[in-house]
Amino acid sequence: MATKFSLAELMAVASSRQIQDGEIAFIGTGLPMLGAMLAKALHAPNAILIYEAGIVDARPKRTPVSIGDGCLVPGAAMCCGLTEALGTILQRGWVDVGFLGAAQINKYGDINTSVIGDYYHPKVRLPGSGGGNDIGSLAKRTVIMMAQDKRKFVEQVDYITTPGWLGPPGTREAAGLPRGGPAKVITNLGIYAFDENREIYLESHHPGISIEKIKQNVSWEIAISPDVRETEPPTDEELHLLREQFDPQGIFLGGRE
Amino acid sequence: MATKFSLAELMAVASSRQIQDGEIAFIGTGLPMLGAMLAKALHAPNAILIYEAGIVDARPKRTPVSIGDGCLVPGAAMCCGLTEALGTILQRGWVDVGFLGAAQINKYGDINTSVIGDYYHPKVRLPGSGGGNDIGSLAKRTVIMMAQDKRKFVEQVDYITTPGWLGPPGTREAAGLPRGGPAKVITNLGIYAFDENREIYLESHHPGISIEKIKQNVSWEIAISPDVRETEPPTDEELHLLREQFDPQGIFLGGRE
Amino acid sequence: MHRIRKVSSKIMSEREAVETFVVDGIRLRSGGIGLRKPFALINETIRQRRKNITFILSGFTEDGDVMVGAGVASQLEGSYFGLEALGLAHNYRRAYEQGIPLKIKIEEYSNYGMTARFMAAAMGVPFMPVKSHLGSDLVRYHAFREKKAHLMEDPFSGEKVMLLPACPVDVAFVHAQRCDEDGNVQIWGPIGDDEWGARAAQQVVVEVEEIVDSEIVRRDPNRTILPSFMVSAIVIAPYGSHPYQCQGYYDLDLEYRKMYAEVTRTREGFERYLEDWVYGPGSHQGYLEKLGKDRLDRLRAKPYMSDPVNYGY
Amino acid sequence: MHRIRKVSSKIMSEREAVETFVVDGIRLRSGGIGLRKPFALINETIRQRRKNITFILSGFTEDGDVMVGAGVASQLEGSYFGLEALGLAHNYRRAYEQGIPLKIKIEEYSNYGMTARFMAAAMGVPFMPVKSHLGSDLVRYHAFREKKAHLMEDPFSGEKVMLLPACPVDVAFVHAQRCDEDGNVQIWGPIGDDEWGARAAQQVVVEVEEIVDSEIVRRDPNRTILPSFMVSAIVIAPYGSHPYQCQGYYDLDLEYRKMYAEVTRTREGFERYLEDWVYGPGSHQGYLEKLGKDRLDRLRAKPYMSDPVNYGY
Repeated sequence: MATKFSLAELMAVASSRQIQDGEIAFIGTGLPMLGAMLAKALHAPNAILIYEAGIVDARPKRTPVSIGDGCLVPGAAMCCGLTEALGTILQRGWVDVGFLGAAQINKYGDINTSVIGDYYHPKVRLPGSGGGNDIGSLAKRTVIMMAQDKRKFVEQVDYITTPGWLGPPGTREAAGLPRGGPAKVITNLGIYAFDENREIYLESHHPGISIEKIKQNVSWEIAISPDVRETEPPTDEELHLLREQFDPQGIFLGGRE
Repeated sequence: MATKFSLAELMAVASSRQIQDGEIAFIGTGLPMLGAMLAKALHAPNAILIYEAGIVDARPKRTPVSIGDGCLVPGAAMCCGLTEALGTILQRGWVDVGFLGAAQINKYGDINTSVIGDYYHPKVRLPGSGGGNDIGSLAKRTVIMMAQDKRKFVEQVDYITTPGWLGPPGTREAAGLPRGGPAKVITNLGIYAFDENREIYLESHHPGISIEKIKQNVSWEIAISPDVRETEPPTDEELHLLREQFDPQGIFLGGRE
Repeated sequence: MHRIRKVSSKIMSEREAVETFVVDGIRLRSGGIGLRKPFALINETIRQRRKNITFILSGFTEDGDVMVGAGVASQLEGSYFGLEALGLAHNYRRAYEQGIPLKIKIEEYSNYGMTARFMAAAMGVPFMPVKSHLGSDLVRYHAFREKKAHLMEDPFSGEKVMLLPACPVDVAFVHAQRCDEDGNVQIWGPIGDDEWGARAAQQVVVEVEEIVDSEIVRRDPNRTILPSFMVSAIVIAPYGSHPYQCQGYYDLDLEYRKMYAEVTRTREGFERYLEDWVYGPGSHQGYLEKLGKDRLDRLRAKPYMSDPVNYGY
Repeated sequence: MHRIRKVSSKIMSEREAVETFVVDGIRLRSGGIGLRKPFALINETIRQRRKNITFILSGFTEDGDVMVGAGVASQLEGSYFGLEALGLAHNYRRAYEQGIPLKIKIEEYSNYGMTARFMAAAMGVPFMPVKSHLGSDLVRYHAFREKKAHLMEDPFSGEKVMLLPACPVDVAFVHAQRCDEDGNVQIWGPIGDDEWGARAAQQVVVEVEEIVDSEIVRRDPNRTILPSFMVSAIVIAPYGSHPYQCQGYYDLDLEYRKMYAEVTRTREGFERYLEDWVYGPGSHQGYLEKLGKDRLDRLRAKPYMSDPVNYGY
């Protein structure tokens, strides 16, 4: 159990643990895809993974590099389009958990993937919503995965691409969103959840990451759970599957530490 | 050319002549289906026939008994559903000519296929719209085919299932309908068109049917074209195709006269 | 890459499926337009003498007529109620005009109107805009829905547009060619509005010609119309659409349809029909036995095969 | 039962198709999500140095980036503008942040928002209701559309719903596996929103891996995505999606995509890329020759065949 692991591997494993058996999970590219495959191989064999391009319950034989990668199709239960995946599955309310990336996040879990700086004259123009706004609006709960620093955990995001809780209880509902909201945020430093005021707090810090370091990487006074603990490390089996089966080329996991 | 023919055969042939080469025609069951097949075999080889259940450019090898008959599928160019046929083809504005049946019609070509009598306590409950309301609302023009008598050609229909012109010029447009309107009415007695006031008038009477008889079978003073003529009879070739190829069992044409 | 997984089976008899999912008073959707009508499940629903069903479809034919005549459906939502080339639907007329066997109400839309309403429900939005219905009496008279439609001006262009409310469905019956054990359902030939109508439902009960190995389904995933998680129960019902067609499996039974149109002209004739063809046979299997092997064999589809396509990468 | 018919051919070279249908200033839709991107037509559009194009899609990757970098697209409507696993889109960033080669505007929706907008246009209605976009800045900031979205209360339930306007398209590019001579187009594998996006267009220019006998298409009519009358031009472009995949024909060329992501980091690198891979080869055929037979053979898809199904009755 003393196997070394990278933070990318830890994040992939942490995302896998967010999927319960039998759940329907909406998957984007990258670490959550690896996490989802891991979940299905281990503790959630009856989970059904939906890929945004319109692929249901895929059985890929290599690491998919996009949500529409043709390697997801042979052996899938259903192959359709965005209307089916985002409309009749996601918007209709079938999706238990969706995964999101973020460039900026605020304490209510609202996220920005569009611009850094002024919207019309930004410092950095980012990719935009993609399916993010839909997933954040319409999945029963979301898990946000992102790199963390002070400029990413901010009091006010420069642009709300995807709504989180939007404010205290009632705010999200008042906007007309039918369900959902962020449940967890997984970063390279720790794992966060949301309290009854729908504000983010630290639930666990990754092995080797101090709470002090986490505080330094949030631009407000981050709340800490009284039960804060260290993030459960990956098991050997998880690491083995990730490295040998799901991403042997290191496309998403990168080089080993 | 002196071959005898039935009024059903004459109506089928008349409907066939309403389809121009290269047009897209929206087809229901019955005589218009025979007429459309006839048109495609003779003067309109490039016409494309759309069957409401979602079948495009079928090549049936027997007489279809319904708009979703499986005999329409083998050899069709496309097989889909109502959303494609009624939404992306008809409502989108692709259909040049659509065919409609009617139990009652008024002088503006508004038709009733729902009830005879009071809506809530009718004398006769009829099948209702089916796709009729959609075709009458959304095809570029429609051809109405019906049996004619005084109780069917009425000043006021008991219920407007499918809008015709709805009133003088501007009325249909004011209702918000994007295009279309009735072009012809083909009955067992004659063929009718609509004038610049959008009112119906007699264009031709069928062979053997007097104008007097037609007047007796309209409940208002029907306008008569100054150029009124006898309806062109079917050719031998048309009758041959109808009888030998398209409806050899007489499912829609009935017994021979 | 995946471990074998086992889910509790959704496969059940038509009796068990109707007992479990069809309760009095629900909103139940029939299926198929012109073919693939779910008669095995409809006949079983009549046998179990359900009441006060709101029966829903765009194009009702014998499916709606028999449910009305048997006293199961007391409300209809749809757009067409007749026997196509075979004439008017007699039970439906008797019920609406004379209250025999009971008074029914009908909420009437067009075919596309119903399809649009299924689309809205299937996509989780409250309505769908359409450009038909405008100027007609379809939106002027209503039966049991408080608000049947809403005329509005498009906020972008000012043009008129009709909003039709989503059509909620408690249970949808679907007749399909095949599914796998998990309930991934495949259909070909005319789809009608089964894709949207089924996805609109809270529960889907599917009757299939056959259950095939999951690998067959997964070798052609573009044919899948419903993913397993949308399907609550699977009933194996070969010839379950009889007297209607199922593309690739059997043709329509025109003689049967003519017989139905004829005997239902009188209430007595219809009651005899119910005894002979619904109650009497006791099950779909009994119904097939009454039809007889020869008759079913004569209806069997001739081969007209598609070509394989390559899904490789 | 039918006479042979002959229509004037829609088959033309990519040069002729772009000359005929793509004029300066139009609203042009790209195609494919994750695969089947219409690069043969996109590269030709760049070669013909079109200007002021409003380029439209939900998920832009290299297709949007190269059109912006080449100065062809000055406006974008879409939801994602990046290179997926390969990082940010550099031309797009340079244009938006620094006005190199020109200042561009972006009207930003979500993926589903764009799909819903294509659906509305494809079905001839002025808008589509969605339950996303609510509470976000997507509807608060706009670029060049006067009215980007409309928040309303559902007249049936009172709940909030967002109306998104139909997305009009002058010309849609589609990359498909095959069509027949008439232009009945078949696609399998992920469909993205090509079905709706193409039907939204006034003109569809389709590039296909191959033209097949009409009988092959007509033996499997459920695979047809576009009927012939919606298709204006057919370009035969094997490997036309390179470096993206086409299910059943070839895999993605990850090395090429990595090369693109790398060289486009600088404007000079991108200009060299345009010279080497777009202008220089002169045509899609020239592009394929530059890639070389060995490289293309290595990408060729392995067989993973579907089974025939019976369409008989």
